Parts: sequence; C-alpha cells; structure tokens
Amino acid sequence: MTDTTTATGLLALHETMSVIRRTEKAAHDLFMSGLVKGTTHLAAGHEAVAVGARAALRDGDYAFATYRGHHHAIAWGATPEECLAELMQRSTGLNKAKGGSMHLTKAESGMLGSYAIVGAHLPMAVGAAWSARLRGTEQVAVAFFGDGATNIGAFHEALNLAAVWRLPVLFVCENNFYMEYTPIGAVTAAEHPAAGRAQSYGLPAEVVDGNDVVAVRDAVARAAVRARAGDGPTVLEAHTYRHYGHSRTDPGKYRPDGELERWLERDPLTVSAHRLREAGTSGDDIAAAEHRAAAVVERAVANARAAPEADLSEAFTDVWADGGAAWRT
Amino acid sequence: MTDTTTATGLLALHETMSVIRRTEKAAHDLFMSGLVKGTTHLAAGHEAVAVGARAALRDGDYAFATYRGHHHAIAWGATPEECLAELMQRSTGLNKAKGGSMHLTKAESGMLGSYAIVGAHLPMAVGAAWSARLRGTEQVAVAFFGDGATNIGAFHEALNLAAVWRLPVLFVCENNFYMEYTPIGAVTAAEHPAAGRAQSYGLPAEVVDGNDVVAVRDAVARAAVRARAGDGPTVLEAHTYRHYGHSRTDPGKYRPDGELERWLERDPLTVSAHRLREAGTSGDDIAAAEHRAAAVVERAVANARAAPEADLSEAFTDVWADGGAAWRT
Amino acid sequence: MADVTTSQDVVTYRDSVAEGIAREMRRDPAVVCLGEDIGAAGGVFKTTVGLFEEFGPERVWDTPISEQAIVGAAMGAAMTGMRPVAEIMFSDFLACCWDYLANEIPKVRYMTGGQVTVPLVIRTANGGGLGFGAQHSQAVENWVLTVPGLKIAAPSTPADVVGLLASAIRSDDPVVFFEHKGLLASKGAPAPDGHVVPFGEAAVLREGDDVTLVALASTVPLALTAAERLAADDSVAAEVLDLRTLIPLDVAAVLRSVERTSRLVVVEENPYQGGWGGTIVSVVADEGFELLDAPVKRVAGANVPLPFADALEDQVIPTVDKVVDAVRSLTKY
Amino acid sequence: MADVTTSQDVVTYRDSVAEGIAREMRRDPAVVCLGEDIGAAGGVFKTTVGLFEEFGPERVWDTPISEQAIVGAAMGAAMTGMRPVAEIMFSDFLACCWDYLANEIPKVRYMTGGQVTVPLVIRTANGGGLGFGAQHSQAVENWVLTVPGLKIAAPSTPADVVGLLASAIRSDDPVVFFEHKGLLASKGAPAPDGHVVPFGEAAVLREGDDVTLVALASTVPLALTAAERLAADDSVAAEVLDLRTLIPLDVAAVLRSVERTSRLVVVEENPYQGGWGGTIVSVVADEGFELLDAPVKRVAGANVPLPFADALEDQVIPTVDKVVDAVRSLTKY
Ligand SMILES: Cc1ncc(C[n+]2csc(CCOP(=O)(O)OP(=O)(O)O)c2C)c(N)n1
Ligand SMILES: Cc1ncc(C[n+]2csc(CCOP(=O)(O)OP(=O)(O)O)c2C)c(N)n1
Ligand SMILES: [Mg+2]
Ligand SMILES: [Mg+2]
Repeated sequence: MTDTTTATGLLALHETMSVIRRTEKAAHDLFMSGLVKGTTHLAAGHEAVAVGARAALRDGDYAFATYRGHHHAIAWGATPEECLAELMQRSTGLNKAKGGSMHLTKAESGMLGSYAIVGAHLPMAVGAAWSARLRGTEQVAVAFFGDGATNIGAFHEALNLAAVWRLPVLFVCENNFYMEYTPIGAVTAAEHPAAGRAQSYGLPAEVVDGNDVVAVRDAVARAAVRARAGDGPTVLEAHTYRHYGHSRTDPGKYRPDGELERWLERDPLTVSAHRLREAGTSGDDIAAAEHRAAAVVERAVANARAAPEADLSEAFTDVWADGGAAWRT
Repeated sequence: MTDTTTATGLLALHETMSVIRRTEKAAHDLFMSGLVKGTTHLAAGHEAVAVGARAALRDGDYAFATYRGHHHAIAWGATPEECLAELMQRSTGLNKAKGGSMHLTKAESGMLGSYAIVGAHLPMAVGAAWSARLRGTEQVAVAFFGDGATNIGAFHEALNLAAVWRLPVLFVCENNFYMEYTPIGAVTAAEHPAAGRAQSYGLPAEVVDGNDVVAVRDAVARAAVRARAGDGPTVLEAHTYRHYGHSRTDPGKYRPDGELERWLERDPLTVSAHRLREAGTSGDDIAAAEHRAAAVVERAVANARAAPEADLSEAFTDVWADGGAAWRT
Repeated sequence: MADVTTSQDVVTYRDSVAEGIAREMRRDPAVVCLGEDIGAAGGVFKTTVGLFEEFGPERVWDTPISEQAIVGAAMGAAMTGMRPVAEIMFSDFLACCWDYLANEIPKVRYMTGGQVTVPLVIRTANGGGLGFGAQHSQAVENWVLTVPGLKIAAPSTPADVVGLLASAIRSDDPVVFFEHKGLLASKGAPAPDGHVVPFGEAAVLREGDDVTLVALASTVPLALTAAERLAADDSVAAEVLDLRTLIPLDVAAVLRSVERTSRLVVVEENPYQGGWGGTIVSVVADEGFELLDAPVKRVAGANVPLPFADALEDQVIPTVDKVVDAVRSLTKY
Repeated sequence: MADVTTSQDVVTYRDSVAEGIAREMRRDPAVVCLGEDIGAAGGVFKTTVGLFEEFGPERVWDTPISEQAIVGAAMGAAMTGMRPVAEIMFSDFLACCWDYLANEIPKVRYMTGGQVTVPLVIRTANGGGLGFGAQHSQAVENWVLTVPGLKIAAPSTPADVVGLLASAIRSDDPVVFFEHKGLLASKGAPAPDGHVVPFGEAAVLREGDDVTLVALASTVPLALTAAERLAADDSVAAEVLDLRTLIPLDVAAVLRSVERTSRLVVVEENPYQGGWGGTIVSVVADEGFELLDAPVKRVAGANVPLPFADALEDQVIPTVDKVVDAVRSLTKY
C-alpha cells in the first residue's frame, strides 16, 4: 500500500477524492438528463471521510455504508465505470443493475454493501468484527453512517453489543448536520449526535474535521490500532457537508443562506490541495492528478453509456446461493 | 389523596406494599397448585418502586408497565381479586381472562397496560405525555421498565424523542440486576444501565434506593415537578431485587450464594416498617395493617377461586372498537 | 400507471393526501400529525404540503429517524384522547417498527378486555415501479394482513384517498393507510365536500360477465387497462373490482361478481408467496367453489426481491400484459 | 398435542434441538450460537442445554436484549465466513428485528448481484397452546412467508428437528427455523447418526384416498389424530402431509396427493387472514383445479389476537374437532 503520510501518498488520496467528486458530478448530470433512474444520494463534499478512512485501514478490513455510499464504493476499489453503469441500469453495473445507487457493493475488496434502511448496517458491522475475532484475524470493520442514524434503535443496540464484546469495529458518523431536510439539531438531544452518545457505552470518541482527509485518516488509524489491539470499538464523528441536496433533485432550500458557501470554502479538495502545497507538491502535479481523475470519469461515462442494458434474465437469479430463485417444487 | 409524608400516610403505603407482597405469594402458590396457568413474573421485592411512585403522582397521570407488573396494577388501583381472577382465567379477571399475568391493565385509573415485549411501552409513555401536552393538561406519564430493557432500541428512541420534545414523562428503571438469568452487567456497557445513559439525551438522572418507598416517592415527586413545569423527562434508576426467580418455576440458581439473603435484609417491607417505627407508628398499628392486607388477599383468593371460568364468547369480542371481530363482509 | 384522464381529472393523488388530512384536521382538533420531514418540508413525497402552514407546529410534528418512537408515541397518544396520523416514509420501513404493528397496536384493546381504544392512522408510501430498488419499492400490504386487529386501506384514486382518509382518521380502530408511490402523480376527479368512503366496500369500476379482476391500489389501473384491451382484442368482458380496503375485506362483492363471471383473476403487487390474493382465493375456493368454471389465477409480484433496473422491475411486478395473458389462459376454459 | 408414543420414542423434541445444533457445531467450527440466556442457562426453553459446556464461550454467546443487534450481527458474521445460529426467544419477537428478516438478510445477495451469501439460521420458539397470551403465542411462519429470500423450516418430530437443523445450518441461504413451543415436550424416535432431512420434501405421514390434510409443526399431530378419528368414526381415509418446510414449498407433493383424494383441507395455526394456507390453496386452485371435487377448506387460527385463558385459546386455534368438522363438511360432496 501507498504510504499516505508522504506527499506522494497524499496526492494519491487527493486524486481518489477528485475521482469521487467527478463521479458524483457525472451522476448528477446523468440523472438530470434522464440516464440515471430511481434516486441518487450524492456524496460530493464527503470525500475526505471515505478516502481518509480507507487510507488508514488494511486490505481485508470491512466497510458497511449507507445509500449515500458512492464515495465509499470508490474508496474501496469500485471503478467509476462500474458505479455509473449500475446507476444507468447497465448489465456491466457493479451490482448487475439489481441494486442501484443506494446499494453499491464491492465485496471482493471488503466493501460489504450500502444499505438504505437508516442504521441497519451498524449491527452488521458489529457482526463482521465479531467474525474477525472468532476467526482470529486482525481485521476491523467500519460502519459509516449519517448523523440522522444516531437516533434509531439499531444504533444503540449495535454500540452496546460491540462495547460489551469489545469488538474491533469503528463507528464513523458522517455528520453533515441534516437528516433529509431537517437540521439534525432539531431532532437530536445531543450536541454531538454520535460522539456525544459514546460514553453511554463506555466507548472512546473523537470529533474530527471530516473535510480534512489527513485528520480523518489519522483518527481512523488511531481507532484501528485500538481495535486490533483488542481494546474495542471507537466512535468517530466527522463533520462534513453535502454539496448537493439530500437526494435526486432536492435543491436544499431549507439551508440557511450562505451555509453552503461557507462549507465550500472548506471543500475537502481545497483542504487537501492546500495540504499538498504545504507538503511541497507542485501545482502542476496537483493539476495532473486532477486531469487523470477527469479522464477516468469521462471514460467511465462513455463506457457506461455504451454498455448493454441490464440482462432481463437477471431478474430471476441470485436469490439463493445456488444462483436461482426457486421457491417451490 | 392521603398525605404520604405523614406517619399515617406512610402506613397506608406499607399496607399497599403488604397487599402486593401477599398477592404475589398467592399467585406463586396458585401457580404451583396448577390454578394459575401460563406464566407469571412476580414482583415481590419490587413493591416500593410501584407504591412509592404512585404515591408521588396524581390521579389522571399515566403508567405503563412490563409483564412484571402486578405491583403496578395494584398500586394503581386494581384489586388483588381482579388480578388473581385474571391469572386464574376467570370471567371476573381484570382483563376478562384475555390478557393474563403479563398484561394487567387498569385503564380507568390511568394504568394503561403491562407489555410483554421488552421496551415496547417506553415510546407509548412518551406518546401519552405528548398527548397531555397537546391537550394542555398537567398530566405526566411514567414508564416502568427493567434493567434489561435499557439495551433495546426502543429505549433509545423513546428517550431521545421525549428529550427533544421536552415531554412530561418519567423513565423509571427497576434495576434488579438481572435480565432473565443473565446478570445485567454481563451484557450492558454501562454501570448504571438507565441512569448512565441519561446524559446521551441531556436528561437529568438519579439512582435511588428502590427498596425504600420514601426514597422512591421523593425522587419521583421531584421528577414530576420538573415534568409538570415543562422541564422535560427524568431518568430514575431504582435499585431493587426480585425475591422469586424470573418467571414461573425459575428457582434462580444462577444467583450467587447469599445474594438473595443480603437483599432480603433490605426487604422493602422491612425498610418501611423501620421507617414507620422511626416516625412513631406502633408495632400494633403495623401489625393491624398487615392483617388487613392479609384479609384482603385471602378474600381475593377465595373469591377468584369461586368465580366462573372465562366466558367462551369473549374470544371473539374486543378486537375492534365496536366490540366485535368481523374482518370481512 | 396513469389512468385515462378526463377534463374532470383536475387533482393529483398526491395533493389529495394532504387535502384529506387537512379536512379532518379542520374538523377535529384531536387530529395531529407526526413523521420525518413532514412539517415545513411538506414530506418527502410532498403529501403533507400545506399542513404545517395551516395548522402549525403543535399539530404537525417533525420527528427524528425513530420509527419505533413515532409509531409507539402515536399509540400512546391514541390511547389518551388524541387521533394521531403517523407517517412512515416508505412502507418498507414498517419493518423498523413492526413490533408496534404486529404486537402492540392491534392487540392492546383485545388483551386488556376492551379497556382501551387506539384510534390512529399510520400512513405510508407503498409499492414499486419507480426504480427505488429492493428496500424502497415493496408492496407490503400483505405484511399487515397477517395481523388481526389492523384495518388496511389502499386507495387507487384521488377521491378515494380523501374519502378513505376520512374514514381512517374517524375510525376508532387503528388503520394502516397505504399511499401508492406509483399513483402519486396520477390525476382524477376531486373529492366532493364531506366525502367519506366507508371501509369494507369494494368499488365495481367496470362491469363484465366473463371474468372478475380483483385489484387494489396500483393494480387497479393495470386491471382497467387490461380489461379495455381484452374487450377490444378478445371481446372478453372483464369486471374490475377495486377492493379499496383489505380489512375489512369485501369478499361478498367478490363472490357476487364471480357468481356472474365464474372466473377469477386476482391482481396484486405483493409477492405471490404470502400475498393477499391467497386469502381471497381461499374464501372463493371454499364458499364460491361451485361458482367457478375455471382455475383461479393470481397475477402477483414474483417471489424475488425487487431489482433496481426498470426493465428488471417490469419482469417481476404485475403488468398489463401479464393480466391479459392470465385472463386469456382462463377464457380458453 | 402429544402424538401416540411407542417404546422407540425416547427423545424429546426439546432435547433434539440442542442435539441438532451440537452435531453441526462438532462438524463445522464456523458454526456459532448467539442469543439471550442461551449460554450457561441453557436457554429459556432449555433448547440449548449443554452447548455452552461442550463448546465454551467462544462458540455460544449470551447477548443483551437487543434483537436487532443479535440478528444484524449474525448477518454480518454470516457474510464474513461464519455460520451463525441466532436465537430469537419467542417468534413474536421477530417483530423487534423484522427489518433484518424483511429487508436486509433476504435481499442483500440479490441486490448486490450475488456478491455475498448469508448462511445463517434464526431459530425461534413459535406458536400457542400454552396460555402465554397475545404477545408470546403467535404462529408467525406466515410473516416470514411474505418475504422472498428466506427459507422456512418448522419440524413436527424430534428426528425432523435434527435432520432439518442439519440442512438449515449447512445451507448457504438464510433459514428461519421454527421450533414449536407446544411440541417441545413431545417425544419421538431419535435421529440416526448423520441424519439430514432435505428442505422442500413433504413427508406423507399417513396414506389415504379420501381427503388430503396438509399440516405443519403443531398441526401435524392434530391432523394425525383427526385422521384416526375420521377412520374410526366415519370410515374416511385421510392422507396426512407434513410440509416440514414452507420455503421451498413442496406443492408437487400436495398436488400429487390431491390428484388421488380430490379433496383438500389445510390445517395451519397462523391466522386465516394472510396465513400460509392461502398460498397452498392458490396453487391448487390454479394448477390443481381439475383435480378438485369439493371446496377447499382451511382450518386456521381465528382472525383475533390470542387470548390468555386456555379455554379461550382453544376457541381460536385449530383443534382436532375443527379438523374433523371441516373434513366432514367436504365428504358430504
Ligand atoms: C429507517 C429509515 N427511516 C427513514 C429513512 C428515509 N431516509 C433516508 S435518508 C434519511 C436521512 C438520513 O440522514 P443521515 O443519517 O444524517 O444521513 P445523510 O443522508 O445526511 O447522509 C432518511 C430519513 C430510511 N431510509 N430509513
Ligand atoms: C424484545 C424482547 N426480547 C426478549 C424478551 C424475553 N424476556 C422477557 S423478560 C426478559 C428479561 C428482562 O429483564 P429486565 O428488563 O431486567 O426486567 P426484569 O424481568 O428483570 O424485571 C426477557 C429477555 C421479551 N419479552 N421481549
Ligand atoms: Mg446527515
Ligand atoms: Mg431486571
């Protein structure tokens, strides 16, 4: 793995974030032009959480994400082409066009799914961590979830069980300050929806700048060390912001004037570009990385557009492990 | 209402506790002799929580209890006879023999049910408190629940919603240190399963001696004042112990030697008798109260035994508000 | 899924939801709404638009993402004098508060020997056809049918939305009210003032002597379109019944129709296994056995999760073609 | 509910549960158990007795009262190389983790395009007859039937408990395994070594030409007793089928039997509305229509919550008398 603490390593993270940003932009545009169907929940603005966390973890570790999960899929190795093909209902889609935007999954690299029922995947991550412990591996599992997810029962049950069993699991909240259209503060009895609940389970917690890929990476690295050492779970609350609305065509009108603009000043790509320049990376090198990212996403869009539609027979496969869907004799 | 801060008032509480204790003993004996069917979860040992809490509240307030709820039903005005008749499947049963031990309910006096799915009634109590606020009354609602209930999702959702809406609801945990056969500490990531979680919701909490009816009454009274003043919910954790096993014929063998004996030294009836003597009540007066309680329960047993079996037609009533059970034309 | 529209068809199904709730809130101050993003935002499906403005924050409450607390609180409020209307955003999420639907709300009246009533409505957006994938597209009215003690409404037209909401909110019994996502944009005649559609009365939307099509919500326009095609192409006269409510279930209307047609096709969106059509077929195969001249068919969802891609989704949910094919297989008899 | 026992009937259904799990745990180190009070306490129904002693705390895990975490963790573990066997104490409590059964476990393989498998078993004590009241007595196998993607087993004998558990735990698909509370104390022949009962194969427990009785779990002994009474009192020869699994569903066996008997009575404990019998009847009323000489009957639970008192419970759950009456009403045809 790349050493992401060097300038070169950091540039790689920046490039991945740029790939994600451009993929989200492409998804948005394709949605507007009717080529992406159903719904999307874009993660533009959240890139540093996904890329920073992945950088701190090892191959073999597990990730569980939400319907807002494109960034995690890509950070864990899904290609923009696979992702966009999925959104465009192509047979080459990451999930064979059977999942869609909300369920991007790259199981072969440990990204075990995106789940669209808020909070449901937290216990799953606990189970993956339990499994690692049972199998005697050093794997850790991470659950990424939103601020809104901290008010659902599964959150509570997952954190308690993980704490009692001291499992190697990381709870990473992407606090973007809104559930759908309602500010999280209006419906949450804790200033820090995730970190402020950790002490209920005797767990350490950290609030981290979710727009700074280095800060996220370092916090996740610390939590992973603890987890691998048998010291149990950690709660991380990464503050970030979504640049688009909640989903689809939501213009985000419920946001106060100027809020988006203030967050755009701390755009994760701006922050990492700044860090790169501080670390001595030249503007040209950064621009080159951006160009590579742009090229990848352009090719992805073209290839996904050109790919064949979903194969109709797929409707009746993959229910059972034998590949079929038979329910009767 | 009786002023329960006087010696006379306290004697009334003692007498009610004694009624509960004897009803539980009767239920146990009737179960052993096959006259009580299904299951029971006896509350002997928990009397002070029910009686102390009721004493601190007003007529018109609401209570929601668990399957271990005989003590609450009686504290809220159900007669031992109604309760035992229910357990014995008599048509005179509190719930017409349709509920059983786990569902004792005395709605006319605000005791809105005993619920047998752990934690489910906490949101209901929140809703009753919300209703009081919407109707502009000064009512409060209390949910009584076990230590084990603090690990289920509904607990988390209820406390958060109640806190956000600042509702007049009291969360009273009867911490008897066991779920069924497992010590609560083995499965809970907080020393105080209820009180230790309150700060997650910005709620005040108090740990109280659940075997001291006066301590419970005073703590609930404080919480009720807050609730009626619009200051929102309070979490109370009352430490207590069940004298019988978890349910039915459980002999409670998982308890360490001497544990029960230690708790019996602090039997709520012993504690209140001590308080009564300190307040100047004579041994004769206490004995007279005990005798009255014994007489009530003896009569209750006799009458319940003599009452007619459940009326078979009741199987098909009370599904709908019109009294019937029609599901089709 | 759009029906044939006429110049009378001026209101949408979507707007009729808010209209139906508003009418009841005006009538009865005990009616209050709660749910996620239903307030100033007007709901994710825009089915509560205007309520917050008209009735304010003491009647329209935004909640956290806490389905158990939403429905549990509605239950507690219903037991103590209110008539809450709780929104569960997508019907798939009923699974997150299923204990309340399965074990608490439908049973408390019975198990307390009639001591309490629970006059509440749980509204939810149901069904597929929009490409929302496996966890946001299910038709789950059959889940609710497994639970005695809940009434179930699932309107197919804007006027029925208003009329059935009136019955639902006025009902002293708990009601699960399914608003079909695929119908939200459809239009129809507006509900007259004071419109109330009683529960348990199926609507005969088209008469015919050759075959009975029993439908609900999204499958009503499907069945009607299939009936038109069968009339035009096959000279088959299909009678189309819209059940409108599953509980109470108007099996009398079904039996009356089958008495004339001798043939039955149930068109339902939920999966075949455990689908509500099985209950209808059971009653007909028992009480109506002698009326039948041909096998009974169910055009139902396939027994698979719902796939994302539109073309795949079409493979597994009922379509006009599938209904037409099913009827054709019977009329050969 | 006890069947006629013979000298061969030496093991209980209850003990067979622990035996069936233990056999698989010995075979495969990936099998682990989790649930409330299942460890040293041996389970509330004593169906896990001895497992903790034999396999220790790293294979048998006590959990908090957190049904979502139990089943969700089982899912995560199943996706990553383990074969968890999760206990949900009473099947009514499946409602507390229904999201996992309805939306997560059965769908994740499909919606990821086959990227993951979820080899887990959820065991649970199902059914009534013991006076546990409305929230602890339900037969809820029909809830699970509404969800494509879950296999469903519900054994009626000790040997089937062991044999079906073997298939369940070895299955790469998720299985919901219903252990009937009313059968726990019943006895039967022990399962031979290596006993495996494949899913999707109904057992013909009694042959007969006059009527087919389709049963499952608790209704199997009911149907057998009814068949004996019908033979003795009415000279009616009833064939009794034990479905053993609902998914896969052996409708072929049902159709084969009805081909001979021309009469069908389904005996099921779950409520009539939304009960699994509706799915069987649907298939038979379609594919087996021409085989039928009489109406199809379902003897099912009444559409009410379950009352506490034994005498009331008897009114609303299937009984031998009700089965006999249903058959008699058909043989008049
Ligand atoms: C159990 C459940 N309830 C409601 C929803 C609808 N819903 C989807 S996303 C969302 C907001 C989630 O907010 P948050 O957790 O902060 O994540 P974000 O979308 O901000 O990333 C809601 C309410 C859902 N998917 N699942
Ligand atoms: C959701 C749910 N899970 C499990 C059970 C089974 N059960 C009944 S009582 C009990 C223990 C509850 O412990 P606690 O909350 O401490 O109450 P206590 O019985 O000690 O009064 C359990 C696990 C249940 N009724 N509901
Ligand atoms: Mg958010
Ligand atoms: Mg306890």
